[in-house]
Amino acid sequence: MRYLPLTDSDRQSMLSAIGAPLIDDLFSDVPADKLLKEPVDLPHHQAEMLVARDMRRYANQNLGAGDAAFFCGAGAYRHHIPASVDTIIQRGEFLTAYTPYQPEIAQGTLQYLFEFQTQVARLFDMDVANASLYDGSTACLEAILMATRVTKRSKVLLSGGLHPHYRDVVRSMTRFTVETIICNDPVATQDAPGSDTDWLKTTVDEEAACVVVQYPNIFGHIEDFSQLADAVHSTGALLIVVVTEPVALGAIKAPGAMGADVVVGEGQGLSVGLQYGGPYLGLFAARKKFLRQMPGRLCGETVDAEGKRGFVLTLSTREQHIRREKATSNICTNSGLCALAFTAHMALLGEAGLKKLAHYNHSRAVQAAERLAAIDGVTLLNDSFFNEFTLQLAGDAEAIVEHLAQRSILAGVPGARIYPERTQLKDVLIVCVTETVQDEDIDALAQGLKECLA
Amino acid sequence: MRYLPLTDSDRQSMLSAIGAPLIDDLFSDVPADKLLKEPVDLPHHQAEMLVARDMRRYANQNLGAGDAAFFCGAGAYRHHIPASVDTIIQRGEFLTAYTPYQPEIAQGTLQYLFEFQTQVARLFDMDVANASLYDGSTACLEAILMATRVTKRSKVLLSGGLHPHYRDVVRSMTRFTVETIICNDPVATQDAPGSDTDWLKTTVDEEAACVVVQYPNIFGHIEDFSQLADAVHSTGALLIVVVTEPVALGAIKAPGAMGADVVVGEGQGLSVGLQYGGPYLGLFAARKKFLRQMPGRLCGETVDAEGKRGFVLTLSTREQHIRREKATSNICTNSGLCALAFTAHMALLGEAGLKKLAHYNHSRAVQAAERLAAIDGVTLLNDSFFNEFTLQLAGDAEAIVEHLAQRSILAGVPGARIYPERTQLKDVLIVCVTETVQDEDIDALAQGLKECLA
Amino acid sequence: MTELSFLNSKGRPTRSDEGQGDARFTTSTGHHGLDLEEALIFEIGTTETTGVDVPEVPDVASRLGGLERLEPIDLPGLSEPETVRHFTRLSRKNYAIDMGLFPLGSCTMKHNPRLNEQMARLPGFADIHPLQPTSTVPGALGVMDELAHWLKTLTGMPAVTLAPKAGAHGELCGMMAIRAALEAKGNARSIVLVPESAHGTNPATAAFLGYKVASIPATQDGRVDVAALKDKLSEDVAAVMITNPNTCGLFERDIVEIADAVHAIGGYFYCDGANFNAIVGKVRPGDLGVDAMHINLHKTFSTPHGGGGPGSGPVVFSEALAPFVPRPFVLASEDGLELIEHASEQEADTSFGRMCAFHGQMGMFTRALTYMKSHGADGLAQVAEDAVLNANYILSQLKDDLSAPYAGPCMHEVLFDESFLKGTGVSTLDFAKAMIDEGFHPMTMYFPLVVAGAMLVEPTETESKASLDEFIDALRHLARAAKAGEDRFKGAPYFAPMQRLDETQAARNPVLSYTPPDAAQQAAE
Amino acid sequence: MTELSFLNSKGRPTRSDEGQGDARFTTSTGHHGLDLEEALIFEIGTTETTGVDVPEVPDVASRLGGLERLEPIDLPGLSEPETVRHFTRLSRKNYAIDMGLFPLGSCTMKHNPRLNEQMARLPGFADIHPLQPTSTVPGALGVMDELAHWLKTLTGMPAVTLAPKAGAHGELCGMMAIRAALEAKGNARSIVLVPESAHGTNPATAAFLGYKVASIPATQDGRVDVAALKDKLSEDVAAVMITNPNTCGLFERDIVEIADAVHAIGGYFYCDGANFNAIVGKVRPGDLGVDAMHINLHKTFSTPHGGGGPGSGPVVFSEALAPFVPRPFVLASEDGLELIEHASEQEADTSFGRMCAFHGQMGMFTRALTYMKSHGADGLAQVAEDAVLNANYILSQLKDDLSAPYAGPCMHEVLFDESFLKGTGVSTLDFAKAMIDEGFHPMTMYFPLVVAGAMLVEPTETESKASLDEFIDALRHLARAAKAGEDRFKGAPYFAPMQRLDETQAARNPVLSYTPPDAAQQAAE
Ligand SMILES: Cc1ncc(COP(=O)(O)O)c(C=O)c1O
Ligand SMILES: Cc1ncc(COP(=O)(O)O)c(C=O)c1O
Repeated sequence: MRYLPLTDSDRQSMLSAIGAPLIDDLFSDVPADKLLKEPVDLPHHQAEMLVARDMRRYANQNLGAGDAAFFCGAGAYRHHIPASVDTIIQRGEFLTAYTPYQPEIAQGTLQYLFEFQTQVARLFDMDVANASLYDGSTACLEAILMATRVTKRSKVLLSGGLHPHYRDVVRSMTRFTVETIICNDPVATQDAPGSDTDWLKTTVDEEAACVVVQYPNIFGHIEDFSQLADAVHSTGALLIVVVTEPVALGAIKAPGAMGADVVVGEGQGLSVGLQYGGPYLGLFAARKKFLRQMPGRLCGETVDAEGKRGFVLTLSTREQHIRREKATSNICTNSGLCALAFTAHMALLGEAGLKKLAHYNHSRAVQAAERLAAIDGVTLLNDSFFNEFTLQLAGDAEAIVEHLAQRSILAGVPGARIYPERTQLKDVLIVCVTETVQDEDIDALAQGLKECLA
Repeated sequence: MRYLPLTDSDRQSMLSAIGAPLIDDLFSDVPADKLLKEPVDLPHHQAEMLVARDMRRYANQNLGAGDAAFFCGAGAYRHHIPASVDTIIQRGEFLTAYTPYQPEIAQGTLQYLFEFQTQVARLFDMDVANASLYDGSTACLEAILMATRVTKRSKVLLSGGLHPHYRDVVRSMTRFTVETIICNDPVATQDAPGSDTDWLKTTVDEEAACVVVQYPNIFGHIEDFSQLADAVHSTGALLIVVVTEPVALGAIKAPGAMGADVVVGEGQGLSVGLQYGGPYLGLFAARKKFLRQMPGRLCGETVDAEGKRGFVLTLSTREQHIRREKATSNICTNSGLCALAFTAHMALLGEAGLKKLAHYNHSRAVQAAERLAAIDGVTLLNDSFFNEFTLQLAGDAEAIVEHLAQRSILAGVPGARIYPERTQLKDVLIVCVTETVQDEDIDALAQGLKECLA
Repeated sequence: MTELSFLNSKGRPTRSDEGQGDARFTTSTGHHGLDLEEALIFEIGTTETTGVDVPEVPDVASRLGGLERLEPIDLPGLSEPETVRHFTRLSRKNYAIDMGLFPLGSCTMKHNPRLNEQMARLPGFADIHPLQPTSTVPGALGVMDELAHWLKTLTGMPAVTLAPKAGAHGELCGMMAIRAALEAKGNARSIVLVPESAHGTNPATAAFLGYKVASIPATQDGRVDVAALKDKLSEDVAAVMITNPNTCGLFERDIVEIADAVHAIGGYFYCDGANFNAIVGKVRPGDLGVDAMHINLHKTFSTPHGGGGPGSGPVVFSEALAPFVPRPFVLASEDGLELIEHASEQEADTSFGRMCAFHGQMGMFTRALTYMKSHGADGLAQVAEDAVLNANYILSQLKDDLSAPYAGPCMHEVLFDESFLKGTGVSTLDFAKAMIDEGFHPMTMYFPLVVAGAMLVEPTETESKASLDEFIDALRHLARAAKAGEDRFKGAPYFAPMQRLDETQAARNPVLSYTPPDAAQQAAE
Repeated sequence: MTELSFLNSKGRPTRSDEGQGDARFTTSTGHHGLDLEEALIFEIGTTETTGVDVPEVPDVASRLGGLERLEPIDLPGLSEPETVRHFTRLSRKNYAIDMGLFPLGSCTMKHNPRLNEQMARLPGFADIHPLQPTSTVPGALGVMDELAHWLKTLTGMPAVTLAPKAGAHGELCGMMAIRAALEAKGNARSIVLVPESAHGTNPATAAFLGYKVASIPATQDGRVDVAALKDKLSEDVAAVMITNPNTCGLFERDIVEIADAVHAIGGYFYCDGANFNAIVGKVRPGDLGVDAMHINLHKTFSTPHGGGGPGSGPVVFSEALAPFVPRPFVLASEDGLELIEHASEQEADTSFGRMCAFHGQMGMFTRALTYMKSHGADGLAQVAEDAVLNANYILSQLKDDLSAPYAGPCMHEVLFDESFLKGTGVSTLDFAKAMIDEGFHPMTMYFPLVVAGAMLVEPTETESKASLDEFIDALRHLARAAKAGEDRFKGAPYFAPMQRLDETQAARNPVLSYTPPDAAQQAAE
């Protein structure tokens, strides 16, 4: 076996050095009747070439975004990730390192984590960011749990614009521990501006630990929530803002500037791509006063014995390996490599690149939205949006999406896919237009919709 | 531009530090009328994503071997190259280093070159190997030129089994400097065993600098040339053996063991794959007595000022940068990275792996040959072969290959492709079967040939 | 700042002539040959620089609703050459498996095959969207289904979820299912029993779900004290969480008895499967009475998690817990594979719900499946055997120079304690740091908590005998040096890119993001 | 061997307490933190070990004609983990562009964009066979044709061949065409004129073709002495080979006059285009009277050539030489692109023939074209401007501390000589080695031959101003240290993985492949 360095004669000589006649003597603590006598019923080892063939066969069955006109978003965004980013994360010293528990020989990891935290904090306009969580949804959950710890309250209000999967994660994972989760109904139109916000403003009260909004929201709407923040703060609750598409923040106001207390997000779009949903990158940032209640690892600056600047994991007394059942979270392994990809991509973009990328996304989305809205049977439901908008179709959106997929047009995410229980969202389609969308893709989608709705 | 770190303000401040008002002041030595006033007529810079799209479009127009039933060889062999080999050559410290002229900070490169030389020498059973040349054909040319220098003779005999492209390279590149190049006719059948060898034996004389044979030869035949070696040596000439498929040497006798003086070869099959012909890897090994007449770089062992073992480029007095017009060759840049891939792959294989791989290739080729030879209208022309054999078809081989290619069967190399001038080779097909060929591929070829010949 | 000569032109300190012995003179750059210093992005980049070319922005009326971000973000950029160099230089300050033995107990730092990386990057895996029609991704469902089959077969368990994103997330998943099962029976109960040797995630997970954690002591021979455990069992105990092989590197001999006892009071047996590498292909947890167990694909199945992640923590379940698995999951039906994302309207919904935004760590599934297929059933058993053999070999060679609290045989990792250092003045930490000088990553230190100054050594099966011998020699040499009173421990490491870092300062005055020197100064004033 | 304590358990020497100052104690492994020693494959592998799984060999009657290789080959193998580690460790002993400034004059060590690597690895490029039907590879011909178009447009030349495998091979190609053209006119002539500043490949190439080389001196200002050149021109001169910009980093002001003079005697002007990076997009060699010029794709167009290759050396030709281009080449006809591999039976065959087995360095074509499209016409001109700007900036900042034999402006590289070291006892070599300690790769030394102790510095356009400033500071510091008599040059480098190597011993007693110690001993006896 190519991954096993021991030869049979090594094994023999090692066994005799140990004084064990047989390898199974080393398994003597296993109840004899439980030790398998022969390999389990699975295929035996295979040449690299043949394994690759098997796996390629699977891969070839899937319609990759690069082979389609591609408009899916709704929590996972397809951006072009520079080739050098992948090169960087494949450096063996990064790829095959562990959590930087030995800072003298882990400054590479530690420094990029420090850079990552700085980038995230600046992007969100927050004081401190952690070194990553699993994904946006679990970051959202952790933010809520932190709010319940900080406020010692047990009621949570969720905006109807929050990604329904995030909503579900929050509901599922708090069902045994948080008293009340109230979620507003999703509204795809922006006709009644602020109705969700108004509901949140009027519903928030002294029992609420936090209010959670998404920005841009699941339908692509963007709304100023400065006033909401005031209302929330006046009750002593925290305002948590979820950002599933951080590229937006190159174009629109930072959540921190509008009064958010905690900002969480999903960083996959800028780091590791689509990958059918994972691994992704949970972003978590907060005001400094919540520092000691934050979940996850933190990397901090210090000096070594010679006075040279260096970095270490710090404030670990919040964490499970020190605090055990009193920890702020049970998280251990996080998304380190994805954070590296994010850091490298953000370094490549810089402020100038990020802003241009964001504005390019927006302009392309506007072009596409106008083009599509002009089709008979298509109504644009957004007043404002970044790179994602929602269309009302004169027909079942899921069926249309399925139909167009057969023509290699991945038209977007139909309401029914994420809101199967809401028949009023059956005909809506959430369409995302990033920089990867070409004119010919928009043409194909417009043509396809036209035909489906004719 | 993403690859240019200078900002406009950097440029301004540097110009003023230099004291040049305008950038074109630095081009003042260029005749004013020759300095272009505007960019040449080519497209302007493009986003990475768009460049990738352009290049992918080209790539997608080609039928990759992985998407076909693939049987081409004739000087370029498709072997499975382990994923780790490519990882290794993409290490920035290897990929973006230069020729190891500063040994204190180039031991990584130097040590692998030393390992490479050792592997090549052992594989060929020769005393010394150099640090690579461009490809097998130029290695063959260099060997012949070395033979003329060593023997001070100017007549060269080429076997009819030598790859015709190698023959052409030798003919073209020696036309102004070597008096006589005699090349035997190619014979695809092995009916008259040794007829080519007999011709070489009888033709070699005291004027000949060298005799060049290929092993296995272009038609896949393998022949013992120990007796030829004796005959050649008795005239004072050198026997040069060309190996285009080094995997064979895991199964068949080493050229060195049969009396070769110089062994050259093509290493692409074990290192960098097909790549439509380049970059490839020229292998060059010889008996020690020719060391100071060898072309190309040599890496040698030494010690540093502390007595620690290390490696350096050595015997450079043979080379152009020291010896200029008296150099043994004009080569400078060689195939360093390809040599690294070869070294890493050979380290992975080891003797056990190489032998098994070679025997696997051979057995699969035998299976395929027998299967194909059973088809009406197909005759196997080889008695012995390694992983490549020649079929006589009852029809125009090039037309059949072209026809099968439309069905994604790359059936092999037809005689006419490499011997357009030889009508007697119009109906032969050179078929190569490596470990990458699956049963279903052989089925497809057998079926295809059957249909074409029906 | 009195000694300006130690600062280079950028104000970065260079190595002093004192301190580390290697500086016979001061370099002006602060670099030393191939040891290159590297400043922060925020110190070398500018907000005008970019390493990305974006096409010209079409001129259309903005629809940002008046929310344009006008304030500077203060995110400096680098050109591509600078970026590659920045991260290459940083990487060179890391130790990694690719460089040498990484004997971090409990972490299974094995070789990460590069084929897995290639496969995960095939566009058919890497470039598909979690919400594109499932009809367009049969291959993705196929991978998930085949991976599930391998995991179920290897563990002998009837059900599995792939959703959890790491081991701790898997624990959460397993314990959620347990709590859901108990609630379905009408009583969630309130206590979870956890051995004192357990990993911190176990008690943290139990607490996350609102359970009280009761600790179970270890016996003299490093196992769960079964009598003490039975003592604590009651109708209020929801579950026991036991790691097997445990964190002392030992197989819990009484595991079946424990499982039976827990089941007898109506509780569940959660097994922490972080150490599955020791028994994969040799023992099936399903045969031991386990109700739920997470598997760290990033340990046993070699998916890389550089710098702390990502992981992937599928959980296998017994029949009793299977109805409670989270969504989404892949269901094999007559029409092929189906992805179940939502509660069905027809059937009763027993799933405890959703754990993460999408379907789990697909990128890790492709890698792990590639790895499994490479090894096969035979190779995986060999993995376990070699892992165990390597650990026992180390134990046999070092038990006289170091001190092993528990007699062998051990499983895939071997535990030493600090008693061999008694009287030397050298601590476990010092000893570990001295290993860095010898070219090794230290072992896990001070964990598990059941022995004093624990040193938990897990070589994994991907080390050669030569590599183990070098490691053994070095540790033996260090142990003797410590006993001989050699002065190379307190200040260790001496040869690393940095000397020991001041962790107290880091925690006391947390600096968690970059502040430019003048801003920092202003803040201090 | 008296001092056995300096040998580790493998008999490899560890660093001594004397020697380099950094060893305050001896490590037992010979490793020092992240500086890891690594033995040869032949010392760590075994012939039974393999890192490759080959399927079982089917049992068929062998047809090897009785030529089975029965003797051991003696090729040790390594498992995959050991292989990855071996080469990772080795790589870490290298300096590279990815790590820092690599100012190797004449070598154009610029950033190698990783997009190029990705593109070259697309199966549609990487996995196609040179002899599969051309009807199945239109995209490959398309790349070759588009690359040819870019090269012709950038150089203003009507023809190009892509066949040559490196710069020197390109020279051979160009000179073959020249000789073929002359022979076609009936007289091959016998002399080629080459300036004394020329790269060694120039005279070596001329000699390869049987020409006598006559050297032309340089003027005081570092250019070809036109008068001397004209003196040497005769009907027996086949060609002049001139590098422009030349190897002193200067543009040959009289280039048109030289071309005219050569043409006037019926000779040809071969231009060595290794330094095309200085003028790409700014000047077209075709406007200067060039007849043939090679272009190093591995320099100007950024294809990586780690450790010394591979390169790629397309040659552009004037109308006069175009008929003689080697085969194969791509021809655009009405039916699309055609690959011409053989002499046509219809037309007269003027091509000088074939230079290599297949069609040239396809893997480099995809990379170079990717790079060209990335930069575009505008970006390439900016490349030249920034390359020239960077070199002149270095000249302006260092001319007072170092000594520049020729006044600026220079082109893309700047030449210093040893005169600033006069009386210091420090040689160009010492100075260069001291740069290693400061974290830089040395510049090209002792080339060109026209100045004493040459130091040829080529920063390339992919260095930032900050990087240049650090370099300038370091060189200034070193120059002052040398003048101040500081003792850090003769033994330099001190901080590299190795101290200076004994090149004399290497050449006197060449050991060019591994011999096991006992075999070596036997041989010595
Ligand atoms: C015994 C044990 N349990 C649980 C975990 C947690 O796994 P993860 O880090 O993947 O969340 C670990 C990992 O460190 C572990 O060693
Ligand atoms: C001026 C000059 N000419 C020719 C060459 C030869 O090019 P190559 O090394 O690609 O053969 C070089 C490369 O070092 C060079 O610098």
